Amino acid sequence: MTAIVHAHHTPTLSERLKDASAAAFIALILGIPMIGMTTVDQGGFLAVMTRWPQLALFVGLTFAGRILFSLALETIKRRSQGRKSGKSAASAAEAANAALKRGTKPESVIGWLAVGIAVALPIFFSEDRYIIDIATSVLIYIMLGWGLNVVVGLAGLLDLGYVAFYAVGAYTYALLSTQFGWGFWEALPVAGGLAALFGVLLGWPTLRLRGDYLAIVTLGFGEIIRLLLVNWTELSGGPNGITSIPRPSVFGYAFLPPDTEGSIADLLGIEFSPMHRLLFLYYLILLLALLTNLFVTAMRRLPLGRAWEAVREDEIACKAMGINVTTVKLSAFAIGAMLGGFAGVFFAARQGFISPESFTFSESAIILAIVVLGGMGSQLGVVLAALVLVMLPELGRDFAEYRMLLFGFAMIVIMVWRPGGILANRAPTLIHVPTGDKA
Amino acid sequence: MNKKTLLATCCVALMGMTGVAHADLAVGIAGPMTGQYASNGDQIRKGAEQAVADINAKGGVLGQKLKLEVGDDACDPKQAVSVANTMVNKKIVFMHGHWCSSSTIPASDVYNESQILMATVSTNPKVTDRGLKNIFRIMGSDDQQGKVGGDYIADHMQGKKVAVLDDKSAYGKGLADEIAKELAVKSITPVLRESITAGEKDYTGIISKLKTASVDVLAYGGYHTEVALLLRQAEQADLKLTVISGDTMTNSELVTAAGPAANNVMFTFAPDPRKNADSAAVVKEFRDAGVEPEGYVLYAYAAMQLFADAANKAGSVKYTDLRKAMASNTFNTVVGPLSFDDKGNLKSPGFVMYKWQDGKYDSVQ
Amino acid sequence: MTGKTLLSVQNLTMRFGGLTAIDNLSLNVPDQAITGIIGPNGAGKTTFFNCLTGFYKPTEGAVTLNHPTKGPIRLADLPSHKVAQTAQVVRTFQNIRLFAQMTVLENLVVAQHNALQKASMFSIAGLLRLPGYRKAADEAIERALSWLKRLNLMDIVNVPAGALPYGTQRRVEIARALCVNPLLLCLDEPAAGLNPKESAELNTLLLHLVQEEGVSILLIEHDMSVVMNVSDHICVLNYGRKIAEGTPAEIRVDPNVIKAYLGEDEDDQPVEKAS
Amino acid sequence: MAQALQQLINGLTLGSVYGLIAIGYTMVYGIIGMINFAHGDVYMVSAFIAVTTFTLLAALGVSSVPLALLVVLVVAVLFTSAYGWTVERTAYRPLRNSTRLAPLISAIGMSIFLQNMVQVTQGARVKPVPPMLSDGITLFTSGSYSVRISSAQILIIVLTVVLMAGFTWLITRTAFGRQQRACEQDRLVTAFLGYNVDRIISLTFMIGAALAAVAGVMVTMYYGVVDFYIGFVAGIKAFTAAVLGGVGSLPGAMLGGLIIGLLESFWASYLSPEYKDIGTFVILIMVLMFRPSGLLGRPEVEKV
Repeated sequence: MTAIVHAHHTPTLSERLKDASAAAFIALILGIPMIGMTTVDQGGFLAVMTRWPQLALFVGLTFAGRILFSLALETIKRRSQGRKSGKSAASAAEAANAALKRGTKPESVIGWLAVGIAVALPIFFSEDRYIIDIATSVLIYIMLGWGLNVVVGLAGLLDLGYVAFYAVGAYTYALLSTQFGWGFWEALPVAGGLAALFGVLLGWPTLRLRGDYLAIVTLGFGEIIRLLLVNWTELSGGPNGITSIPRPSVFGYAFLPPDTEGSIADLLGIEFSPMHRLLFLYYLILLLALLTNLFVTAMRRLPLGRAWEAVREDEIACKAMGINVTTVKLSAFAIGAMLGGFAGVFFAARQGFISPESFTFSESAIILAIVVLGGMGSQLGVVLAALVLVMLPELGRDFAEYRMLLFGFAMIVIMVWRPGGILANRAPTLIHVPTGDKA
Repeated sequence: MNKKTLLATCCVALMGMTGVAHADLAVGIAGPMTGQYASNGDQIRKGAEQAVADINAKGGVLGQKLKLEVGDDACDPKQAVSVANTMVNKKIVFMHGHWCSSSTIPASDVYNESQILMATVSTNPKVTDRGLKNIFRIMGSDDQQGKVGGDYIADHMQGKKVAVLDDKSAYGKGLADEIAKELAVKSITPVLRESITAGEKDYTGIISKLKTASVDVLAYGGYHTEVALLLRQAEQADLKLTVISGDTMTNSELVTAAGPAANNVMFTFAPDPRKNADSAAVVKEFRDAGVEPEGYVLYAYAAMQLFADAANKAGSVKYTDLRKAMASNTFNTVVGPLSFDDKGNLKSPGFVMYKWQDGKYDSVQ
Repeated sequence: MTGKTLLSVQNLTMRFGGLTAIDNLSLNVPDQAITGIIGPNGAGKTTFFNCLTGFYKPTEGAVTLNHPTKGPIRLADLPSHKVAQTAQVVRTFQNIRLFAQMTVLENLVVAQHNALQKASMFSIAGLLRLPGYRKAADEAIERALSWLKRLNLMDIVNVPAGALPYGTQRRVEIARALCVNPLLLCLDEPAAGLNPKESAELNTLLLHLVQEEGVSILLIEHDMSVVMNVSDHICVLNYGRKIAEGTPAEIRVDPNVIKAYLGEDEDDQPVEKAS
Repeated sequence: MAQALQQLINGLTLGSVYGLIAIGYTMVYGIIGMINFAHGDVYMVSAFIAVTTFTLLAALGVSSVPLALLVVLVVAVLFTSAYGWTVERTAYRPLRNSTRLAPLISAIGMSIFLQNMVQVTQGARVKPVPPMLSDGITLFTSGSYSVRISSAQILIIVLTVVLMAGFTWLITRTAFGRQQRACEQDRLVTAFLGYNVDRIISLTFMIGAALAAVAGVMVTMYYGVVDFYIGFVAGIKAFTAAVLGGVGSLPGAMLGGLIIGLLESFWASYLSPEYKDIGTFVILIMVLMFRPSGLLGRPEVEKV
């Protein structure tokens, strides 16, 4: 096969400058009303405040950035041209075999390493509430990411209302525990089941819709659930949420101050410390997250899991193979919803307080971003993305304001750069190793 | 491998951040520093900063300098809980906040657990009704506020048609319920009792309802943004409304947004502490610094004074000592003398009716 | 050839708004034989397949499959996945629809989904790794490998299907269709993109399938070397109508077919403008 | 009865605004087959531009309301078009031949980006502008209830009608309109015919943004309060309007907008002001389920 080499034009310096000037000009236009000017309240009336230096900085950065970007693009193009070769069965097979040799080894090594670090973390930071809190948050997002990954990453269904199932789980536990005195472990399966039921209820009529329509319907569903929670005050407490949700207990023993009935500190005869509960919560979510991971990984290797991926790849071909696409999608939706529900139960139990504000569209967007940025379908990618996205704002306090801004920016850049996500390489679920020379 | 290094770096960075030993005494404030109600948060911050500076200038508390930690909950209950956790981690010994009742209620559970004393201006009765021992309210509560509002309507607006509206927030609904309760006592039946969803822009539907019922007086529990929108849309629909509301209407953004219609807003608020003889020096100090000590500025100042006095009286900043001192003494502050009952409510709260007039509010009789 | 009719199409009509893609088509497809469907572009061949396999609901007419064990099945009443699952009518696509990111082996195992899903008891037996499921899974792999071996595709078993060259993808798609255990295999231009050697191999394979495996084949093809060499029976479509039917030898000399292919009157056809 | 008439007027006003935004969704969907999720936020940006310009004009001492409105409209349309252009150029064009989900996710990213950009640069607080055009005409009085249409409402409705007429002319009678429609039918053929498809798509985004800018200015003037979150809600509702009318159909977008506006108005005053948004979302789901091609749209045939 002959490789086709496109004649490649390298832009001259003046062309580059012209291009960068154009970009800077657009930056100026866009920047004038947003960066250049703002309005401030002067106690009864507004006044315009100008920020020309910031605008100049922004335009300058755009100019420089554009030049650097085009240079970088040039280098990447030149390099990839060297690698580009004809596509033939032999070369494809070679590439695949090479990939097999490299294998999934490094990924699984990193995975085990991550588990090790996660288990050992509290040993080093057993007195640091802050670290344990952050780590718990990261794990909640990882679990949500893994749940949504079933729907978006594996089955390829864009769900913009995932947070609804998270909310269903959280409110189910909150109501069952505060109204009927249910414990965490009794409520967990019920809440998961209820979330799955909601998934089926939403999915049944809507899953035959095309991808982007489905996205909008799920978004609408997410908003309906949130609006119901805001407005149905009798059930949900409205915008004020539900307070004093009991924390999870261990075999009926709770993490309560000493001399309270059922205090685990009394039972074990150790000194009470609020940290014990935090550590317990941390290990609980770690356990839930790991179980989620095991479950999803196992599902992927089963017929149903493979059908999810097949539906993502080509629905029409699936139908031609006799696969009932609706059932397959519905199962992905229900299982994703159930995992979201479990995460919701934990969230409610950990916070001790929930309100509709925790279940807005931006929460859905964050979970989606974790799945998409990590690489759709990649379990490790989710971990990576959750770590980065939750830790970023914590590392620099002043950064927090810009977190969502960077979020949006990263979503665009990563989509443009790698439409499949960062860790986009898919590990096969089946590998045939020939026995003997030619089997 | 990359990830491992990243993680290690993160861990080291975090250790560095939290490992700093606090030689100073950390005290916290929390409220909406950003978001819709940021100007109220700003008042709290200015008041507390000035108070801490003044206390430190006099040698601090028990020989230690105060260090102010500021938390931003944007009036969002979810953020309030995470702010509370952060504050606990910063080992604060006293918290002034939060501002919104819906933030204070969930956050107080966290402070209570970690045994941190709070002084709040949140007015919802539930704030102090839940049996928490660590919370003191340095302002009246909505039942008292609602009574003043209801009485005012009964006494000064006889024969007018009244509607009671709220925004479903803990504060808004609480206040509206209390006003309605007081109206019932005075055997006035509101022609309409409704809720709206805060954050929306189009309230023409509810305005239309008010108009159909020929409402003259709107008793509203909620925040200033919605009041501004309601007033504007009422004006466009040619409906003349007088709004009776609560302490949240002290925000001057109400005037910016509602324009001249803001002159129809009356609200209950604690007696203006700027008029106290005791506060003259502090008020002057604020004005010299270019800050008008309106709204919650002096309350934040008073909260810090309260803490300093209580710590000095107890001779310690330990929770149990501090609590005992606070519960059993009367403190002279810039908002007047403060003393608390068993629940942590102010013993002698007062509310006065105010009215906006051309960009300023003043008390009415 | 058994002489029996496997599939009978009666007065099939498919309209899209004002456009009639298939016009009153009647056709009998013999059992255990290869039936070629030819015709110029836009003659309605692929639409015919879509009506057959449940992707389109025909406007009028009936399509009946005489299943050897299940009796007559009306295909137009079935949703597309049931056509493959129950009636065992399996198709390939003109523009190749493989599961691009999945490996060739995975593609072939997915094709056996229904049997495997039953064996895994809706994933429960699968999650518990019960022996019954493991046996079924191993058998599915064996079956896939045996077809790959037959089609000489063993060296690309673990390659993602999307990374393969066009001609290879065609063969993988046929192998995948065979894994569904078809009674009637509908191939939409299987020789497109194949080189002459591959084309010849395809001929051998098709004949083998009919003679050894008892599969019947419905074949849309432009490559006359394939159609004329393997078909037992040919049906020619033009503008949605059947214009000729018969053995390859008969078709070769049919004046209607020659006219349609040389396109005597096609010059006058107005090119449809975007409206 | 009087109340119904009043709500009809209020609903028409609201519906006009939704319709103007919905056109942006429908045009973009027609031409590149994607949901421009960031469109609602482009509208929100325009509202902020309007607030700044209003404030600036007031500071410069422009007291004539019609003049101020005209200037604000022109400024907002110009700057907002630039935003529309940039959104397409940076977030969508590189993904034009990608999978269906990639541009949608990129669009969500753009929406988050714009929302937070405004939050960071303009602040999270609501921005008020002083009331203007709040006088009006009392149509008739029944009992104590006077049905009234304010000058702002008249302006919104009239301006929408004029814009719709102009826009219909643009699409049906001009060279650009023909190219635009050709592009909707078949992008490849249009390119073969020698038209610059990229330019046509860019212009489509700019026109959509310009109409959203008009809506943004009108809303700023009508409600007088603007915050960074208005784009999300208005965007969803306008999108619902576009779907209801039939995505790709311009009269459908307007019709859908009016229906949603009226529905919301009547729902708020007769059923419950709290659940009116749920009403909108339920309609959205119902329409997509039972009539995905909308009221005026053409049904789509699945290509196999």
